[in-house]
Amino acid sequence: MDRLPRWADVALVPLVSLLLAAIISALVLLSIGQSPVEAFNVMVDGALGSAYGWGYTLYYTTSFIFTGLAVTMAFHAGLFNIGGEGQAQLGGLGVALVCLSLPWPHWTLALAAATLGAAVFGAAWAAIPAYLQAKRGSHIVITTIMFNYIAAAVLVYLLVDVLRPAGQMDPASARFPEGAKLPTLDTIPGFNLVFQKAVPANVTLFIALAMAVVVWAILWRTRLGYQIRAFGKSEPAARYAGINPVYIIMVAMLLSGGLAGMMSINNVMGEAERLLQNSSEGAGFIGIAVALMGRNHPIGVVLAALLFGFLYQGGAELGLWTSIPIEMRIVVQGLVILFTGALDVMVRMLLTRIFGLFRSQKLGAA
Amino acid sequence: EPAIIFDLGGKFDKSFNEAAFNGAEKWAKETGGTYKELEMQSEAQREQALRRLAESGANPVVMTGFAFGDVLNTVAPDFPDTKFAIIDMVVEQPNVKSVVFTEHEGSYLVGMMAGLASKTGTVGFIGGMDIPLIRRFGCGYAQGVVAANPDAKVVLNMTGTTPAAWNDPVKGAELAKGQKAQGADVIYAAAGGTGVGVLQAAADEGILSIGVDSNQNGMHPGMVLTSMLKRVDVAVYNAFMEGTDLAPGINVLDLKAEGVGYAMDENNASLVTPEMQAAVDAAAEKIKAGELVVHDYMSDNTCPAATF
Amino acid sequence: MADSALAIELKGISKAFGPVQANKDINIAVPRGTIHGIIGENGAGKSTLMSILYGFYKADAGEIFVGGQLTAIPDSQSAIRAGIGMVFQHFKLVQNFTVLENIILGAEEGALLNTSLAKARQVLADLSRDYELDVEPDALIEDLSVGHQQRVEILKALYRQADILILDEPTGVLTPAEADHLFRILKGLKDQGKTIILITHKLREIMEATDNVSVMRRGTMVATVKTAETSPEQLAELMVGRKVLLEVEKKPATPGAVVLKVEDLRVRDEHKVERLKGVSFDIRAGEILGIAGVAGNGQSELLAALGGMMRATGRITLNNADLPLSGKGSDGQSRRNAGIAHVPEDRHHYGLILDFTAWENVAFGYFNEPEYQTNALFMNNEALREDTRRKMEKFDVRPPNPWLPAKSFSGGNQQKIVVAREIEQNPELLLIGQPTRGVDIGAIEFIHKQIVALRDQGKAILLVSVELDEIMSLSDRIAVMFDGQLMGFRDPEKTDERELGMMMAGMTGQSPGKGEAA
Amino acid sequence: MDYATLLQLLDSTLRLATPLLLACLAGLFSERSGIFDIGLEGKMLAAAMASGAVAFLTGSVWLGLLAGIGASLVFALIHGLASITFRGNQLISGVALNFLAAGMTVLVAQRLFGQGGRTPPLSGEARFNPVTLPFAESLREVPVLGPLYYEVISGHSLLVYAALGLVPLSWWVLNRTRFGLRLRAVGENPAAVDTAGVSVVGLRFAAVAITGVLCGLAGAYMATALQAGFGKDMTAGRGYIALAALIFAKWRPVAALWACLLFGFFQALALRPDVVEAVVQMKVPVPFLDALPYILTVVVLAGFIGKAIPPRAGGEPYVKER
Ligand SMILES: Nc1ncnc2c1ncn2[C@@H]1O[C@H](COP(=O)(O)OP(=O)(O)OP(=O)(O)O)[C@@H](O)[C@H]1O
Ligand SMILES: Nc1ncnc2c1ncn2[C@@H]1O[C@H](COP(=O)(O)OP(=O)(O)OP(=O)(O)O)[C@@H](O)[C@H]1O
Ligand SMILES: [Mg+2]
Ligand SMILES: [Mg+2]
Repeated sequence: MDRLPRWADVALVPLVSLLLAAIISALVLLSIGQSPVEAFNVMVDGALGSAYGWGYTLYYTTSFIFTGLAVTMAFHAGLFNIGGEGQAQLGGLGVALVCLSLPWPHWTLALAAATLGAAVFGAAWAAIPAYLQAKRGSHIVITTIMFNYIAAAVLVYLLVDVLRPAGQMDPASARFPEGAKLPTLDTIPGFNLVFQKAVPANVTLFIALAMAVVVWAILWRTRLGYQIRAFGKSEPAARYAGINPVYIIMVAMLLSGGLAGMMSINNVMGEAERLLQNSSEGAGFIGIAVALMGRNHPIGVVLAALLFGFLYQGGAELGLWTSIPIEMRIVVQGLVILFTGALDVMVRMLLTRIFGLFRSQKLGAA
Repeated sequence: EPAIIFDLGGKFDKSFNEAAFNGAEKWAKETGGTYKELEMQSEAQREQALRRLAESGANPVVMTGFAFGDVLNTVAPDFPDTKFAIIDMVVEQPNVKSVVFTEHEGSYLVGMMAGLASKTGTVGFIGGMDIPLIRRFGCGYAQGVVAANPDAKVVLNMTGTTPAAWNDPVKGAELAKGQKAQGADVIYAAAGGTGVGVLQAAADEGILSIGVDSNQNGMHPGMVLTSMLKRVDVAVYNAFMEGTDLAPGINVLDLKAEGVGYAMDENNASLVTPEMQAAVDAAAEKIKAGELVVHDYMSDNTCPAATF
Repeated sequence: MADSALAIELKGISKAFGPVQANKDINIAVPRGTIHGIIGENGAGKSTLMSILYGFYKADAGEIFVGGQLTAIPDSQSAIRAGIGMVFQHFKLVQNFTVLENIILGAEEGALLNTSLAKARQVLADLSRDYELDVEPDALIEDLSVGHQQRVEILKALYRQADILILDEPTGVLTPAEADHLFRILKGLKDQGKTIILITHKLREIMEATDNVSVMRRGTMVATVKTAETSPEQLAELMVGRKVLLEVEKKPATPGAVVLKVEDLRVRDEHKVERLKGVSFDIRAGEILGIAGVAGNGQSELLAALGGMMRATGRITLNNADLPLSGKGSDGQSRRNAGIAHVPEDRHHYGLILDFTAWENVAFGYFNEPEYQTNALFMNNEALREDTRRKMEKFDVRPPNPWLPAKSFSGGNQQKIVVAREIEQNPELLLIGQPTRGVDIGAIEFIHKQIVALRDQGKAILLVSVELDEIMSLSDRIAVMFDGQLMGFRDPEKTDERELGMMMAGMTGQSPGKGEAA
Repeated sequence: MDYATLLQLLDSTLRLATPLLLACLAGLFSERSGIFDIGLEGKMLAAAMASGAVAFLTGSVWLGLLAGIGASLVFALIHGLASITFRGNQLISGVALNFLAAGMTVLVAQRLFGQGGRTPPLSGEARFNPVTLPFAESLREVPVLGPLYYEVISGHSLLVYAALGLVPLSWWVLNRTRFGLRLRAVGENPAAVDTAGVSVVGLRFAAVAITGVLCGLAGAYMATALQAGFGKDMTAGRGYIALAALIFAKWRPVAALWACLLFGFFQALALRPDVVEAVVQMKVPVPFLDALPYILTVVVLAGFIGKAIPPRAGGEPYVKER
């Protein structure tokens, strides 16, 4: 098979996958008797048409950058971390414990401590599957799935029996102290010109963008990243080069779990300001779609996270203003994962054939 | 334009949320007005839903379920010009109306009915999420059962400890079958969408059930003894009617105010004898008159007739 | 008009894999009841041609005649129906099935197994008797030796009543005794009227076993000759396209102090089978020690243990410093730090990351080198690329573009990248396995020169190769390995292929050589 | 715990284990052929919706069952297309299809019935009703065994007995038939099957289709037997528990039965914390019981209770090479 030009492989393949997902989504909408055009308009209007919409779009984007980076980090080590969901929820636990432990005097201190707490708890939840993969060869995909469910059970237990304040009925922790309140974009000078009313997007967005840079630097500028990528491409070769598989699996998964956990400073600390059940709301899974869509590169991840932020906010608006169920966004999510992750060979074959046609035409003309 | 937010379980749960939906529909039909609606998909969305509706200019915004209490407390001050109404929870904000019901009273009445209808002397109660509010149902029910039949046994189960317990018909059905195995021949479900499974299993097993919130007698005609009505529909209807003039404060809808009660219709006419009805109605009158006080679990977290 | 005395006739077969023309307009005729050899360098297209005949690949063009009949072979099922059986280089057996289950797989009688199994048991008993092919029908494949597994493959073909049997490099994995047994079996089959096509690299086997031989070069068929009327020299020339002069020009060695000392080295594989059974030797500065032997006799494990890829016991010292054989300090990084460079036997599997660019591959194993770092945190990719460009130019890697991914270089150029990386680190000791496998003549000469040049700088070199010619012409001293042990040491000037071959088969040669282990 | 309670728990166990068992056997066929399938959940969900909807619309549970199988098959074939034809990543394909099913079922049910992604309740012929086994009534009085037979064994829907019957059938197909031999072989070494002249693609598609059919049964059971209608996300992670059971059972049919019964028993126990508390004399958090199948599976995966070795070619697309 002819190879695709590099630019096509990097940019065109995901775009065509996205296009295919969009076409199928439109067909789905038509088949349930809805207008795709109208749905798209509602989504664009609701997600991008106002400062309010952007406030939510960017809020979701922030979460998805973290989980997308988490999946990316593990992917480069050849590990498919489906456990972002559980790691994010445990990260939320870390955030809650930090925020509730002290009457924080200033949000910067609280943020630093909570970030650490989130990363440590998320990483810890990834550590056991990582260890089992590294030392005992237990398939990480299965163990991380199991750990998602175990995480959910742990949180139910803690929220119902331990963290729930007396007299409260819903399973949630107490509200965090005032000092742990993160500035939202509407309170940040400069941004408040655009965001005039309270929005959930908060300073965590900048941490997410910074993490994208950090992940990029780790993967492509450090020895650790070099080893992670080499190990991910070929385990036997990595052994030849003296790369320690146990070390790489552990470090890559701890970083991945830490990143997934860190999304909780956005939703738990920045938005809900208390720990709720199922706080991550599937963002761990969306991270898979984001990473695939973003071709496992931090720049791609940020762009894909923005796309999914749009999709999520737009989808919520659909649920609000149209009779299209909010589940539409799960359908789109599934389609994007399917086309970018599982049917990528099909897309590539399609493109290669089209390129082949162009090439032979050129030859014919010459 | 008013708006309503349904809790997890959805507006077609045949029970709590559906009652609210019916109230809204009734308002729409009578006034010809339109309203906005939104169904919760997950815990973490509540605040966004609330803000979005307030932001969009909806007024008043009505929400069903105690779980909105916390977020409403933070959202309401941000929208001082919007009126909010919350059902099943007290939120003390100047622009919030809190509607609560005396579920123990209604449950007492259906408990009596169960006690009178039971042939085995054992009746069941299946709650949704294990919270004081639902224990209030169970406790009132148990008191009613014992009042009708002092020797009766009440089997109590809760479906779970999280909001998922509102929407788990499979668990509800299994619990009902389990209670039947323990001898129960009337089962009261106070469990939202989970109750659908309870009523189904009871019908399958050939025993009676008692519905909740909405009139569920028609779901299995001849198999549902009665339903404990909790007039969420009235609460929603009233809130929509009041519109932007919604009066803040706490609004207790009790038996006297017809906020709770039990359902009689052609579906259960054959199940309820005139004597049963007379006995229950007599008790209802006493409660309204204040001669009979049904203990409220939430007042001191204890129950004289049952242990949870 | 096709000839019905021919078992197989292929006409105008062509096959391309993308840009690689693996077979180009190939014609070949195999008479009935003969053993027909096919030889050619690595990548000449032998396996591809046979896979086409067996319906595994589809030819782009050409016709296949079986027994004089034009036969379409779109899949293996058709090949089997036409009476063709194939024993692949890598066996196609289900490891946790029994012999019997493997034999009936795909050739069952009816939808239920018990009748098939009973019949197969009977047939198997007959076949074993007729052809000296005894295997235990109820044994699991994973418990069988390689030789026995090969017999199962042959039995599989015979069970399907194959008249034409193709064997692709059957002896590569066999001990000499097993190989002899195989050839006896093949003779027996031929006597029963079967036709056999034998692919091998070993001219000796061709000369001993075949009736006719076809030679392939770079995807084309260059000649078919009667074995009796040719010589190994002629075949070699046909194979390569010019007179083969595998003599490397080199000065006599001037060995210095002992660099590497290996004592009683033992290695077990993941199944706890001992693959190295107490090996001792040493290599001096300015000396090339060549290890000869049939593949699979422990050479790979020796390289792996010395290169830090496998745990071992025993003792190794480099310039009198002990190197740990397990635990901390026994990995590839530590070995490189100690001054051991390693060109692995299988460059695709170990030596390169095919998706990485050339410059990333040049850092492979050496990513900790100080000259590749900017500071404690970051690597200096710019310096690395510069270094890569220099190495590529020096080793004549084509094209010398550090940004190309390794997979887009040809085999020879890939190997040059690996060799450049390892030699240019200026090691004390170079471990080099199969340095010229799949590499063209020009590149072979270049790589050989580099190895000798390194020796002349006073470095120690351990060379492992299955090509006896290469061992003979490069080594200053030869050790022969058999069954995880060294059979003895020889001086290349004072030994010959015959003696080494005997030793490779597990027999001690007659003339004692010099240079025994200290 | 008294005998009656035990019987009730076992009765519940059997009902709750059935969807797990059907899905587990479904996964077994796919995975033994070398195609990993973490999309059991999605297929069950699709089947549950389709069977609930069609059973309601036609009033016939059998048509509902067919529709459920059909819906599940469509998802199975997409998985086959992605992982067999286009050699995509099987795990990612499974994840994607689970999302697709979670969303599509609600969309379609909402479109058809407008009840928030629910189908209307089924009754009568639109449902699999309990079957009373012969002599259940008359033997009821026999001490110990009578109640066991009456309460636990008798009185389930047809699909429960079908699921139990599928266990020996699956074993027999895998171990005693030509198809089974080839199926196992293609999961261990597809090249062996290919060179033996049997189509790897055909076999794997057959296996994936069987998975589709069995997941269809599992989903239809959820909507038309265990429950009377489809509800949003009604499988509630059972596909993943089935996957866990499959690993726990080390990809063997009879062991799968025991694993599913065990996990079904945990589910039944989780409904009765009072019983658990009475037996172990200690309050056991319900979430712990919920998580027990997953915890046990991790323990098995970690190799502490015998090593779970998946089919050797599992998860790898088959690419011809020599
Ligand atoms: N599946 C494949 N895809 C792409 N290229 C291939 C494939 N199989 C073989 N080739 C290429 O075709 C050419 C001929 O390969 P083939 O394996 O037939 O050679 P060979 O003579 O058998 O070599 P060897 O002696 O190493 O076994 C080589 O360049 C090889 O890289
Ligand atoms: N299996 C394969 N898949 C894809 N490309 C291949 C494959 N085998 C070879 N190529 C590509 O085909 C080209 C020619 O490769 P090949 O190894 O046949 O070259 P060559 O002429 O034998 O050179 P050398 O003698 O240096 O090995 C190279 O660009 C190589 O990357
Ligand atoms: Mg070959
Ligand atoms: Mg080559």
